[in-house]
Amino acid sequence: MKELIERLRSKFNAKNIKEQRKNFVFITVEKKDLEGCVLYLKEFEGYGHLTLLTALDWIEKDQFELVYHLHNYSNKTDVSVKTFIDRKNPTMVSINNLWAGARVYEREIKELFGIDFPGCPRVNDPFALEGWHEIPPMRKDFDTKKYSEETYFPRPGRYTKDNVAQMEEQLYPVEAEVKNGIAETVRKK
Amino acid sequence: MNIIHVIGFILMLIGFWGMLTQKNMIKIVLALAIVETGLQLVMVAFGFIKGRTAPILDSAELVNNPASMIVDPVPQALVLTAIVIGVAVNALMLTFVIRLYQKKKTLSITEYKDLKW
Amino acid sequence: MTEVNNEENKIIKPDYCDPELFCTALPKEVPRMNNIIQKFYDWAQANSLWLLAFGTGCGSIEMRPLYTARYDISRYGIAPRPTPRQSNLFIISGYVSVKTLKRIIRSYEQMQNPKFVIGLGSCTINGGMYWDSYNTINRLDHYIPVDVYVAGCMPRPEALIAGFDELKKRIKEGRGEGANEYAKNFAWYKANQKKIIKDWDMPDYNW
Amino acid sequence: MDNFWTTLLYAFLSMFLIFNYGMLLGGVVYKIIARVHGRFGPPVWQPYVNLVKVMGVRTAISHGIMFWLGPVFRFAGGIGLFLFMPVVFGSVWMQNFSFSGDLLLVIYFIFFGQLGMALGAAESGHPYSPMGIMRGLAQVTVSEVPFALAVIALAAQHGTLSITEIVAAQQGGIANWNMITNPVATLAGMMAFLGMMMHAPFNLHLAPQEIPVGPPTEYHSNFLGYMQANRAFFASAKLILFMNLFFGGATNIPVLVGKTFTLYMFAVFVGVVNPRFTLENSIRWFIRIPTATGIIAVLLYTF
Amino acid sequence: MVNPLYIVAILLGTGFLLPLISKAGRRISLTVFFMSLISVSAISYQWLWSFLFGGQTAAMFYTAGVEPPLSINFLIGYKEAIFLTAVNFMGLVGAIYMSTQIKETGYKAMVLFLLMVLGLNGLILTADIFNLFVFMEITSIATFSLVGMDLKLNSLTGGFKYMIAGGLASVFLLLGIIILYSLTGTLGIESMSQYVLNVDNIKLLSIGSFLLIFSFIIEMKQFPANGWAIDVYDGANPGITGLASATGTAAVFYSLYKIMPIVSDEILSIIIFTGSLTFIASNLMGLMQTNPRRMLGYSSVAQMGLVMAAAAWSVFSQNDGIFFTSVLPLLLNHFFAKAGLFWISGIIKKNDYRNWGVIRENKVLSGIFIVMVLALTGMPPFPGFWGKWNLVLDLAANYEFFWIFIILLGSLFEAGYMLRWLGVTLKKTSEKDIIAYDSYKVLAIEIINITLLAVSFFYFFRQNQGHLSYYLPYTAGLALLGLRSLPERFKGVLALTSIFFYGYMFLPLQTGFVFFFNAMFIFGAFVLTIATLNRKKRSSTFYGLLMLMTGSLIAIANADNILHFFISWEIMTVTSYLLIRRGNESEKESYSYIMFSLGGAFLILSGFAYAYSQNPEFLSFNILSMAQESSAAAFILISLGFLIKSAALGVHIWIAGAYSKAEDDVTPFISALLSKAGIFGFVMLLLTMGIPKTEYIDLAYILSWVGALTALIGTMMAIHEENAKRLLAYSSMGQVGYIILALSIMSGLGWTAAMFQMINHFLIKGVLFLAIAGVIYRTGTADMYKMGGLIKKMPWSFTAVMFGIIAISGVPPLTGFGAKWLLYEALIEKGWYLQTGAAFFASTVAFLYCFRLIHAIFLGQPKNEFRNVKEAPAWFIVPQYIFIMVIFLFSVFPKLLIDQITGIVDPIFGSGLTWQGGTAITSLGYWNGTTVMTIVGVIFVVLAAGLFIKSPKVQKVKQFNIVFSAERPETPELTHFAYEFFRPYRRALGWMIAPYAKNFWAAVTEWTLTISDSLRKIYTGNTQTYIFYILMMSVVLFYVTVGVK
Repeated sequence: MKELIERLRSKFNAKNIKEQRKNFVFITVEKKDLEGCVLYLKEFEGYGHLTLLTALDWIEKDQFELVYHLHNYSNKTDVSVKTFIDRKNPTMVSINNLWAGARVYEREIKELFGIDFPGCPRVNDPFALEGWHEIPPMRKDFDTKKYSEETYFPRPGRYTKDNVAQMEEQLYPVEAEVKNGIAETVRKK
Repeated sequence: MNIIHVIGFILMLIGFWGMLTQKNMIKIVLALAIVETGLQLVMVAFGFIKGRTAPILDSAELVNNPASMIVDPVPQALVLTAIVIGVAVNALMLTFVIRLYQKKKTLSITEYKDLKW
Repeated sequence: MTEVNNEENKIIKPDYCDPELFCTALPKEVPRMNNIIQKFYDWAQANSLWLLAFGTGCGSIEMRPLYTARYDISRYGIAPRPTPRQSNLFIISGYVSVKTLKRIIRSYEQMQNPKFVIGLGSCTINGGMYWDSYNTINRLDHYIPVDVYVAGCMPRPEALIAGFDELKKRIKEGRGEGANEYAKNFAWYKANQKKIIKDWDMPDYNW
Repeated sequence: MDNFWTTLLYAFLSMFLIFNYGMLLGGVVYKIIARVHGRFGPPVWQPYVNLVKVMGVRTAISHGIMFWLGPVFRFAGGIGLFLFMPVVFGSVWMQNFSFSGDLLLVIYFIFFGQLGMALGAAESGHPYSPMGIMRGLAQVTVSEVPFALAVIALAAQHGTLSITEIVAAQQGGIANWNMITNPVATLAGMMAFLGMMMHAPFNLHLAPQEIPVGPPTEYHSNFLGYMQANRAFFASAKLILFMNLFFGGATNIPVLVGKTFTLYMFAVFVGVVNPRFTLENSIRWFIRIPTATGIIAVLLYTF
Repeated sequence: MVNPLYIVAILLGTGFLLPLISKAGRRISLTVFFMSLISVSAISYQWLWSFLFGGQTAAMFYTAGVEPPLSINFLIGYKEAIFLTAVNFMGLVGAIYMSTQIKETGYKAMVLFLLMVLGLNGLILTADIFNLFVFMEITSIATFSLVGMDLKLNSLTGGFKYMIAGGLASVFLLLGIIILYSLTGTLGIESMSQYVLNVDNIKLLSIGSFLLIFSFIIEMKQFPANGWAIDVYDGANPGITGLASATGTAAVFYSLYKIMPIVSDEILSIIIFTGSLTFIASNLMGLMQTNPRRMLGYSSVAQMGLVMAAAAWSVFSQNDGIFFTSVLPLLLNHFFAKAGLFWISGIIKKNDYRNWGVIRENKVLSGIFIVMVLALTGMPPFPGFWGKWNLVLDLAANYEFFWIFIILLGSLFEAGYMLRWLGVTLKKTSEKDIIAYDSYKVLAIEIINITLLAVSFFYFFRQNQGHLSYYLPYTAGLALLGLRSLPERFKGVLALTSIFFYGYMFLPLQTGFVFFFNAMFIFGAFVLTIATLNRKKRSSTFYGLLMLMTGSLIAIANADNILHFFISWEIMTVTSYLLIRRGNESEKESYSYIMFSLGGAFLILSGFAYAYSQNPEFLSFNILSMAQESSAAAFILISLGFLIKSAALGVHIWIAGAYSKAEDDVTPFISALLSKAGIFGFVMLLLTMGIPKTEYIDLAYILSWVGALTALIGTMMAIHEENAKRLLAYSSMGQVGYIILALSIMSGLGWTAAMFQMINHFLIKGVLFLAIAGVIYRTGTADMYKMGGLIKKMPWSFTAVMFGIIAISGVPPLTGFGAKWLLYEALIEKGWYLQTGAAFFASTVAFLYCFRLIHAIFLGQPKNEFRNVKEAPAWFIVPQYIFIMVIFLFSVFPKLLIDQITGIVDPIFGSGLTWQGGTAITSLGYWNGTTVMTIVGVIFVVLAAGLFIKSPKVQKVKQFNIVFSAERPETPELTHFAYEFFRPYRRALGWMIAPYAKNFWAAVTEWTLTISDSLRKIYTGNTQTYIFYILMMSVVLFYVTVGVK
């Protein structure tokens, strides 16, 4: 594992290395190095299985993070390769020629985050949403509650309770009453 | 059966041998000529009757009694005709050989195999 | 980056509203007859419910035991039927996403006139735990007429059988007229449906 | 034939009888299947309720004229099959129109309804319909082989193809039944019977999970009602046919009920304890064991 | 009478004068040249005329009044006159053909040409053996020179080889002559043939006569010493080749014929042996040729082998009649057709037969081409047919069955390559090519063609004196071929009128089976011809061929002896082949059809020959019944031929291709009518011959299994076809299998079943193929899975197909059930239980393809591209409904038809069927078609009315309004389930239809071609190899004939 990390560091300038467990490591590479890195891991290090490809929205940093999670069957180790891409212009190279299964992930990410993978077959076809016209729903700037209320005729009469307060009331009614009384007293004052 | 028959047949066999073994077209034509020569000898031999003379009626004796004096004239006539025809055929064949040589610049019979199967 | 040839994966989709392919007629109300025959038919409808189960979520798991020896709905004359043409009871058993709703509408419209709908679980009533999802509807009765809701998350088979009983009562009372209601308020239902189904790729009524 | 109208009246009477018998038989079978499963099961009159419900459906759609006519073909085939068969031996009024033709007519008339129905179902344009028809027809073709061989063996045995005469030859006690006198043919015939009744394990054409109910997947309301009513006739007619051929026929109605019920139970019990065959498997099975049995039955009379 | 010496005088004189005249100008010398040829021809015509009509007897002419052997003497008789006329006529036509070339080359060519004609005349005329040699050499030298005259490499090479072989031949000839002369002391052929009887030295005599004959064997280009000849045919100028092939061989052949009386029977049998060997070997080698001229060369060599063997046979069996009835027609056939084809190949300068499609640019030439190829393959009414027919019968009368086998096999090979060539030429379009049509050449070929036709008709009339009325059915076809330029519809109406008129006039005169079959053929042809009126594209031959085929069918049914039967059979084969070949891309399929059909025809011929050998006096069908004692062989041969025509199992592989590739409105004719010809053959055979009893095997039993398995396997194959016409073709095969099965029962009930089934099949296949033709006409495809849902566009066609499949599958109440019922009753009555089971299986499997046919085309999802198709034209619909009305008539009142049949069958076999009112009763069961129809009809109507009353308001929906697992169907193509419909069935029972027969025939073809290919490799092209063959052949033959003793 150590040697592998060394090699990745020297070859692909891997940064931000975090050994989660002794057989699981996170690394971060530049966007341009990513394809070479996963190709290298697949072809030379035996990480033949793409377990997962997902995205995270770092709206504060104005970046998307893509996570490529690879697994090696022979020595049971995992490498998670991360990369950051620009949120303004979310485009990433497709790795569907390395793993055919990546097509599904890329299609899903395209639909839910709006990250484009040029060259991936049927990447523009709807995946789970048919006829979605809003901004991609998994982006942080999409307000799902507001959208739901505007669109889906919420049935009136629904109310929400704070979970902690609800449980306290049910399990410890006396304490809750006291607590509420104190709080009311404080407010009154 | 006499010696001339034998010589004639031997000549014919030599001719056949030549036709089968020689690659040169002129030699093949010559071999055919040898066959014909042998054949002509054989033919003459078939017409020959011992003790008689050629059927050329140049003396009075012969004119008077040709049937008992001369050999059968028919084979000789045949041979004469055959010789004439043989010469003509040989000449024509040599013409063909010349024409063929002009086309391909070779006399080897094995080179003229464009038509086959 | 290598170019992938998309040609082979391309699906040629015909125009969805092609009147050559789809019947464009709208549903009509078929009024009840007010006589003894109608009562007889109602009785038969109530005692011979052929259900089309639309297993969308956890509800489809809860419906399996209904057919088993423990609950055995067949003794009420209820039998599963694999095709909407022959069914008269439609069970929506869980949350309904937009994509699912399209199929639900299509199946519902393909059923023949006396047809009844049971909404199973809280999700069909008010969205349940998915109430604020961007992709899950909240109220099923805005899209198709629902006869009976069975509340719970998830309701047990006993609750469902109680729902069937309630439905039978409704039918025998002559209140199971969801199909006619749908035809009467067709414009309203359709507007609601079209509001959330953006890529409406079917004719207005799926015969 | 001296009085056509009497014959007609008798035919209506026997049709009424056999319709109710077939309906109740269906109900009883549902009940029995449920009991084998350990369930309570629907009431025995459930088929009537279903029929009424289906006929009471208010709307209907049609894919075209053949779709509309398909159930008519089917129903006419079922009734016709029944009408061409003598039902109760010796009875005056249960002979139907059996004077119109012999065993061969009955065998071939089985296909009339199936073919018409197939045409109607296929016009719906639903891919599952032809799929189911393909499976059903393919299976019928092979299950008919042992049946035909058994029938040929019977014809050779009795020197006739008339059902009435075959039944007549079996009168006089169980020892005269073809089941006893010609056991090999009976064996072949009963194996074919399993396929012809289209119960499990030979009901791939219905295959509810994979191609929902097969051919009639688009049928509903009155069309479906016709088919359900036909089922009562068709199943009973087939049962009567087998009873007449192999089990001595019936001289009165209780015997008829008893024998046909037992026969049906045979198919049902084989069905409830067996999984479903794939089409290839059932074809191979029919072309091997039952056909071989049938060939043996025939060879016994050839030499 | 003009002294034939003038022939020599004129030719020789002109030849010597021409160098002088040529100084006066080309035109004059050409005129003189032609004048001399014309005058020579005139002399020979005049001789022929006086022999034919003037009662002239043979005459001997001596030069200068001197007796032989000192002078040349000529004998002119009947045969000489014929040959002289032919040779001089051909010389004249040849000169016309080559006139352009001759004009260019100048007087040298004319002299050589005249010398060649002189030599040929001399060869025919001379009466002494030495002059034979002289004239042969004159001919040879002139021919060598003509061959080499154009100075091309191939011509020169060929000429050189020719000269070497010719030199060797003359060596042997001279040796033989001198030996014979020394033994007999004479050169006159006639005197020699008498003197040889007194010769003591038998050994030397046989050596001499062997050498004499052997030189002729070389000159006649016999296998294997004939490689040089084929090279000459290939390399030389086609004009010369044609002449050499026709006149040269004819003259040499005649001189050989003249000297045959000299030689002994052993030597004659050598001629027969080498001739037959050459015939079969050359034809076999011809199979692998692609160069038409070489192909013609092989054919030429083979034909000469046959003619030579036949002539030797006529001398051997001392039957001079054979010379006129068989040898001469064979020779003349070859004479004209071969010359014509060689000359055509001089116009179409294509070295690969696959490029010969260009010939169709010239209508005249292509017509002549067809005529000549058919003549060469020995089709009636060309002389070759009569030659072969008479030869085969004569051989049969002498129990020479091996030679019959050789002749027929060789003829089959020859037909193999000639018809392949024809097939390519008839339809295949090759690259556009401008062909220079020299008008002299075309003129010459046309003259040859007309002469060939004249000779054909001469032989035709000669062979058929007093039987001409039998050929009446052909007149309409011939007339329509003549009226080729009329508009298409007009011709169609004429055809209809002629059929109607014929039926009106002659049908009432007939009785029994003849009436039955004739009625079917005439009615069927009439109704089916209506559909052809839809044709708009002008075709010069279609209606002619169609009427010829119909006529041949009627003629087959009318045939009163085996000759008429066989002629009509051959004409039917050829015309149906030409009709099938009219379809697009039908080359392979039609070729397979014609080869199988010809094979079958030859089998029938050999069977006839076998029966004839028992009673050589008659030609009538009675010989079949008279030959009953030992006739199992004849029965097997003839029935094999009919089985091929009926596409029985094992020989069925042609059927699907031929049916599917024929034009759509022709296929109904083939299926509904043509397939019944084989059935009629069976009826005829079984009526006259019965099924012969043999000691070890039961032929009837075997035949019944053939029928049952044909029915089963044909049906099995039908269900897996994607192409509608192929499906119906296999269905036809299965249905005909039932008929064969029913016929083999040989009982009244069985034959009633067979006839009923036949009428049933005739009506239904007419309906189905016409309906499919209409569909294909509108949609442009025969692949069923590409269609679908056409019921809404073509309701009439759909209804027709629906009735058709209900009838064909045997479901009551339509006629199909009657056929099945009769069949099973008859089978069980006979005790053939297993066959019953097989037939039953087949009839249930038939449901599968029936459903598939109607579902894939008419039901299911309509495709977008066929959204705007219309109903098939009324021309297709009307005949279908005529047939359907007949079907309904016979369904409601089966008694109408069955009474007709039993009226014919019962007197022969005794009655198996009684009637009680409308109920048919057999020993086993009963059936009342009328009540069944009534009951079913009433139930159906009542139920339909009930449904209509119960739900009057039904919403009509469209194709995509289906329950598609709550999805919307993507496209009609993805929703229509039709492709590989019965795949599970194939998985389970595919072993039944594994292509055993196809593989077997493929292997037979492959082996034949491989043998052909390796055999032809012996012709290496090296002259010395050829010399070696000649010498080796002389040695081998010498040891076989002379050396053994």
